[in-house]
Amino acid sequence: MIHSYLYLSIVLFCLGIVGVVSRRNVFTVFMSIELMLNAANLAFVAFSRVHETMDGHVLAMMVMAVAAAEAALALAVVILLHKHKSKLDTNVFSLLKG
Amino acid sequence: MFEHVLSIIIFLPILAGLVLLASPASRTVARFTGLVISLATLVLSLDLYAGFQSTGHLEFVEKISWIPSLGITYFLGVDGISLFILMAGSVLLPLVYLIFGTKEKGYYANLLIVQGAMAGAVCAADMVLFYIFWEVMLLPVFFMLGLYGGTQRLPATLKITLYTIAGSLLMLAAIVYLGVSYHAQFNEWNFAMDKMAQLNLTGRIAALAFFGFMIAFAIKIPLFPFHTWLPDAYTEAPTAATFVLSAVMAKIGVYGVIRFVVPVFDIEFARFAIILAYSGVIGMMYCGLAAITQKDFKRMLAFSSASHMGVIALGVFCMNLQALTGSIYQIVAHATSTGVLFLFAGILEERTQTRTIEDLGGIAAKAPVFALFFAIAMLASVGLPGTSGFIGEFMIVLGAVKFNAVVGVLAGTTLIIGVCYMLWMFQRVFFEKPTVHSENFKDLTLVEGLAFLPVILLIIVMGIYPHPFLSKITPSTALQFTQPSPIVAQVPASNAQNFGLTIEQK
Amino acid sequence: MEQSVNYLGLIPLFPLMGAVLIGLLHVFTCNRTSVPEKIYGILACVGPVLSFVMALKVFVALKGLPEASRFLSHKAFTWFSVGDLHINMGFLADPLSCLMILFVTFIGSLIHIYSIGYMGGDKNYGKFFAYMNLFLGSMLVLVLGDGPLVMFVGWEGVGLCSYLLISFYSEDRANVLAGNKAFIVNRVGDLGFVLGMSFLFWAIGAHGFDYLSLKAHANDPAMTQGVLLTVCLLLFVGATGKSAQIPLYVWLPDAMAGPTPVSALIHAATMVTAGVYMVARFSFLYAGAELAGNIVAWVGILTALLAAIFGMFQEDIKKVLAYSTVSQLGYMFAGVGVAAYSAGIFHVFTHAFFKALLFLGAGSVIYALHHEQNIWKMGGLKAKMPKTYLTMIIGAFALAGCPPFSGFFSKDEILYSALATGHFGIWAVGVLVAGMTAYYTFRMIFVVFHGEPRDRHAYEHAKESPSVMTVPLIILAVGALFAGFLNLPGIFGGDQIVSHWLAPSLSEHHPHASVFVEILAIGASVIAFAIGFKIAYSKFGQGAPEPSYKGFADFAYHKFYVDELYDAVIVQPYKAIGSSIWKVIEPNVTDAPVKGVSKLYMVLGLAFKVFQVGYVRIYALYMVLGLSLMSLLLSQSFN
Amino acid sequence: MTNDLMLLMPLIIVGAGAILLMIASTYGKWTNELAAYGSAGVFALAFLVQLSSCISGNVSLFADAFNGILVVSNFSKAAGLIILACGFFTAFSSLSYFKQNNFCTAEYYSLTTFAASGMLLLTMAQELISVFIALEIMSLAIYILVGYDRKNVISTEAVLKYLMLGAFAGSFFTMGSAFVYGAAGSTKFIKIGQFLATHGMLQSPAMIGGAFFILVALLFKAAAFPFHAWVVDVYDGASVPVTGYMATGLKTAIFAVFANFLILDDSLHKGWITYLFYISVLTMFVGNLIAIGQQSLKRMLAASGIVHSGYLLIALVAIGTKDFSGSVIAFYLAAYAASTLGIFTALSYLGGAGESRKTFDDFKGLAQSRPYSAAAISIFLLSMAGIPPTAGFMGKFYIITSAIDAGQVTLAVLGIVSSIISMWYYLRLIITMYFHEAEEQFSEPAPSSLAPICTFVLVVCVFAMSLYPLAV
Repeated sequence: MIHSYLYLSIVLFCLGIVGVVSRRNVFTVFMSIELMLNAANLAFVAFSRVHETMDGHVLAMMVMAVAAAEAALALAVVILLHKHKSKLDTNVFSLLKG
Repeated sequence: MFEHVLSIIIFLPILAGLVLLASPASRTVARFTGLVISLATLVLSLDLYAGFQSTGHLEFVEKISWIPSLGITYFLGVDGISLFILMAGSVLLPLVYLIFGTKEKGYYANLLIVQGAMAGAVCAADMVLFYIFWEVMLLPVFFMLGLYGGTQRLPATLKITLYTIAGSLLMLAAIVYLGVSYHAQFNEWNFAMDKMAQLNLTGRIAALAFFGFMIAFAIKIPLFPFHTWLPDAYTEAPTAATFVLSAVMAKIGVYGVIRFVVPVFDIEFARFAIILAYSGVIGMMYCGLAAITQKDFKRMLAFSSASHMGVIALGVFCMNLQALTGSIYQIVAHATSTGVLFLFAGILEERTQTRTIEDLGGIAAKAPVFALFFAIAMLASVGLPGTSGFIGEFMIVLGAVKFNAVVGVLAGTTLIIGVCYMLWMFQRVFFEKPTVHSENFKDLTLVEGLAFLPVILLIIVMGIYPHPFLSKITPSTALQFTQPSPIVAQVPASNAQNFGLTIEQK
Repeated sequence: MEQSVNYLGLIPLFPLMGAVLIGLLHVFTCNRTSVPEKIYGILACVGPVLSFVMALKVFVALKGLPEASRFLSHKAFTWFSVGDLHINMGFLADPLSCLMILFVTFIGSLIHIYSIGYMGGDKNYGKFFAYMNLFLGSMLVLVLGDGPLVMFVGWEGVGLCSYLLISFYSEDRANVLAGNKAFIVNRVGDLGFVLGMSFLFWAIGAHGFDYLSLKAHANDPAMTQGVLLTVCLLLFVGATGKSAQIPLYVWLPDAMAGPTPVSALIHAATMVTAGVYMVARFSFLYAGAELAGNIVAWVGILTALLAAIFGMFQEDIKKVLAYSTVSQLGYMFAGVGVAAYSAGIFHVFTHAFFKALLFLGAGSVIYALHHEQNIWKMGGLKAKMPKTYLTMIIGAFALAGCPPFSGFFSKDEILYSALATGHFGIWAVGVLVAGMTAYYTFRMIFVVFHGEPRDRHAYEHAKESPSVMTVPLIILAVGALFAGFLNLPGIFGGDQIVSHWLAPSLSEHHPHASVFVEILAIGASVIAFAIGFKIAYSKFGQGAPEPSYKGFADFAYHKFYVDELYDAVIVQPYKAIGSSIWKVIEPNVTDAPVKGVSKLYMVLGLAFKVFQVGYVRIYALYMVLGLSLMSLLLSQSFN
Repeated sequence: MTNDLMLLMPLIIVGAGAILLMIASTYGKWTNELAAYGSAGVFALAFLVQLSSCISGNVSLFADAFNGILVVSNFSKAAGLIILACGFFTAFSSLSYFKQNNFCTAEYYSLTTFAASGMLLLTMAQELISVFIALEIMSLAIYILVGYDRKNVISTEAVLKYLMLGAFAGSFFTMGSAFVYGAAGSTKFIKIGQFLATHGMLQSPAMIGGAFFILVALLFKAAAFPFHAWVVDVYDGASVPVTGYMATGLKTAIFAVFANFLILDDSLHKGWITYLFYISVLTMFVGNLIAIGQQSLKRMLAASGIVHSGYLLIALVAIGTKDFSGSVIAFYLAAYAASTLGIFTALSYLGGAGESRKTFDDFKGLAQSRPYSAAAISIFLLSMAGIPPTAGFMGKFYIITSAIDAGQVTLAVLGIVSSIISMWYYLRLIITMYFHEAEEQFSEPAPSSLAPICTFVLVVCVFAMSLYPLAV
């Protein structure tokens, strides 16, 4: 029973990774990252079910909070990027290299 | 005279140099300070020399705990081996301030620092302390070479610095290895040199550590084939730096071999001695041959210096008392002869504005005193009896013959090779007819003459009456062979198989 | 056995101090005020004369001692001492060294006096005498030094002086090159000497490295035949360098570039005989090594032959004498080679007189003709300079070995010993060379002094040299005439004084051959002389035009192109190797790894810039790739 | 409990200070200078408190606070000292930096303080989620600081890269901690340690995977190969003082927590030792090779930062076998921090308006016009290169000693080799400063005398640490 939860979370996590690597739109990338975090949350909750303690739930809450903060910052960055290049393609932002 | 005379000899020049660098002193002030400090150091080291008991063990010991957690101590001391390198430095360096009066502030300051650092490297009896001074020694040379060198200075600077540091970092690994294995064997942290002889090191890692040391020292000496930095560096460096490099710093490489490699890695050393000896001999011949065709007398002297260092190193690798003592004596002799020759080359360059041998000639007629001094130094460097050069060279050849007949014969050829290029250069520069560059060559001024006189006299005295000097060296060198090690045992074997000799072994 | 005295050290010290004194005086005055030559002259002659007096004192002292224990030693100080190696700066006067110092100081003094006249007006007058004194000092160290190492000091010292004096007229490159050649060739010999000493030391040196200790242990078990032979041959290499034997004789003829007194003193009378002296010194070794002795003898006699051939075709008066010197040295080595040490030394002794005489005579001729040295520009000088002529005739007879001149007895002694010890080959060649010697000597005399003057102008201005130069000639002539009687062999009713005098310091046993052998030897050499003289007289007696050399003569005139050969085989390759090392090998082989590494390093540096593409996705990709790689390894390692 | 509060006092001071600064910055009268001094004051105060608690030293080694979520050890104290010092010097260097670059607002300083509080929390955190939170507190503040120059597309790009990759790594951390939690049933280090002690690591795949993910996240923050690519760009894009702050404080905190995590249990350490071995080697060499090719000074320093992470990883490989290794890491971090901060402080007032001077060539002949600054920079470079008698040498010496002592001879030798390679680009700057003729006179006066003073204080630190290495 527990395993299916775990499989799901892992699948989500991998989807997130693929998204980060493959997509060029900043939004999509950040969404994939959120996806990964949520996969982690799912795992937490599932494990807390296994251990029959509430710790997992608490931890998941905390992660969500942090994720929200991160998302807020991400949005700010997105706005900045749009100001500069009016594009959200990550490949546009490759001035720093070499 | 003082409680901590060694510390004073080491740190007085260093501090003075740093103060000079930090202060906006004028060049005359800098020169004067340098002169005073170096003379003070000279007085101190003469006092040291007078007070030296020649027990063979470390004297004037100073030992203060520094990093107890690793047993690293501030541990100084001199014995017969280090004493003479120390003396060579203190005796020769004042010359520079007397002779070259028109250099930058940094020039003199760096000289002071390097003098102190070299004294430290020679006196240090703790490996970490030694390593620190060993590295510090290089920095002033780096700056002198880069700031006041010739036109091609930058590549030369990079080459010598990277080359030397590469070597010394390998040595650092070896030093740490020694400390750790001491900790493993005796269950206490210690980095004191004299303790390391008790280690019994075997196996691959020990051999690696041996090479870590050997490469570092081979680069510093420099030993064939690690000499390639030398010609450029010696040629491009300002005279004082070349002088310091050839007269003292190279010797500290040999000193290192005697201090670390011979007593600690006796097994590896005995195993590789023959290869090292050959590399010394080959280096001697190789550089000697290269010297004969040089157009630039500074470069020629550079090669000749390398060639002589090959012989000196050979003396260490021969693993018998005569050769070892000979090479230490030769260290001083070479410092006084070749070092002084480099100074003379600097004077020549300053007064004729050329370094090309073909541009010069007939100086003997113009400047008899200069020619006389130069000739004496030159004869010492070709090892003429009656000069300091002969005693060491003879003892090294003698020891080499005992060590291995072939090596001995090859080592003997230094008699011929040396004389070839030296006479050739002397003929072109001092004999024949004056050229445009040399026709109004000024002889040494009174100050210069008086500055050089003691060294020239030293060359002759050390040639005619070396006994008092040797009697200070011998006890320490003898100790190198008293400790139980296979070194002495296997000499006659190698000798017998190479030549039909049976020599009674004491 | 040996008796210690404290004045031996003074003998070399006098000239050395003179050298230092004169040298400093010269160095500090030469560019400002010029010191009057008189002062230099007097200063220069004081040293040699004083040491001559001391030498006499030594002689008397030795005479006073009983035959077997004629050894005076003087340990000045411990030179150096490391482990077994104890070297004293010690001096030893035994009959051998006593004889040497006697004639060295005597002839040395004479030549100094002569030089006062000869060098007159030279701007480096002071320098010359400084060098000459230095030379005499070193020579005395060489002779008196107790032990090979102390001898080596003098050995190298004389080499240095000869270098300095050959390149005395240093403006001219040729002279300096001749000097370099002399020094370098000598160094080749010295290498042999040093190595020989080393082997000797490791064999028996631990008991003390002076002659008497070495002699005492010469038969130790440590002294195997192998070692003995090695040592003897290596030392002989040294001797060939110093005494101009095959293959190292090439420097001596060039050495004539120096002033004539130098040629007389250094390159005829004293220094070049050092090798012979050394072999005699180590007679206790050579006596044990038959083979080494034979090699020495054969090298010597062949050198004698070769030099005689060259001598017959030279046109420079000094070159003729130079080759005759080489040839005579060959005789001496033949003598010591066949273990007739006293004969060899005796020839050294007589040769010193007549060869110095001939050189100084030649010098006086050259002086008279304003430094003309080509004999084909001379002629008929007999009338102009009688003193020189007479003295040189005496010298010539002595050199040619005509009885009863000194040369005859000494040379005959050698040939006789060769014959008596059964070296017929050596004897035969020796006789042949004797004839050639007579020929080229009188060729020179006749061409220079007889017949018609070839160069009128020079002839007109020629005049007899001042008495400061002729008096030494006369004194030497007397020596050349009578020195031979000091060692009159039994057959002439003498008892060989010199041989008996030398006996204690040499380990030789006189061969006892039949009277017939002795007659044979004497007869042969006399006949050889007669023939040589006859040919010379018939060809050049009434003066002759300069012959044109062809065929073998031309080959000999060019000295068999030996110099060219050496140049091609040794010198040029040496230079080539040198230049190739620092032009080709250094940058491309020894330094290549260093260069390569630094190159590699720059290339890699630029290569890695490429990976920093700047696309954030790619960076994420790197992470993922690394991650997956690691997890792959993880799965590998955990199961 | 009071004892716990005393131990946490520095953290509390910094946190409160940050909040106060934030509030204060809303007032117009509160100028940047005041903010700078304020933050500096906060750091100084916290530093002194920390120092006093270090010296009094009467605390038990593992004094729990908040039942084991936070643990204060000597190691964490030392790391805290370093972090606070970094914050202090950063405040002054920023002050002089913003004399020439005008995109500063007062919040800047509160953000540095927030970041510092995160770092401090990180050094003490002994529980995965609090580690995560501390990490985020630190990172979020740093993100903002990196992108602080809003007008500048470069810095915006930098923040994009940093944020994106950082969040990416962060998610790995959470996933990892989830698995570890799953395996060990708790996220407290003590519990995890007990679990490992009883079961060992290899037994539960969840533990392996979790630990692996956590390791990845930490390696990312520590800029180890292959997670190093962002460092160069981000350091380049960020403004000089921020870069310095990141290079020193952040790295210190990360390695502190890294060490704390690795010494949980021997089996854990043993399990990852081979990976750490290869990663550290690769990190050193890749970093060196990147550094060789660089023209810009900041990028070179960033790359050399990667190399130094490699050295620290050596120490981590050799950790645990001796208690003495913890002090090795701390000492090396201190030495590295001193020299790096020194350089960045010097750059902050030498960089010129709008960071006009960034490449090597811009600093030609600095020695003629600014001899003392040039000397200081050379000393810092030599310290980074590990040339005695600087702190850098001692640090390197300790690391090599501990490595060889732990039997990692190969690793030690490779470390030596890499530091030979690194000599080249450190010397290169010295050569440019000293041996080339000046192309421009660095004529503009130092905007504030504080930064130079800080530089020289740091020079003194570099030497003092090498002479009295027992300070750690």
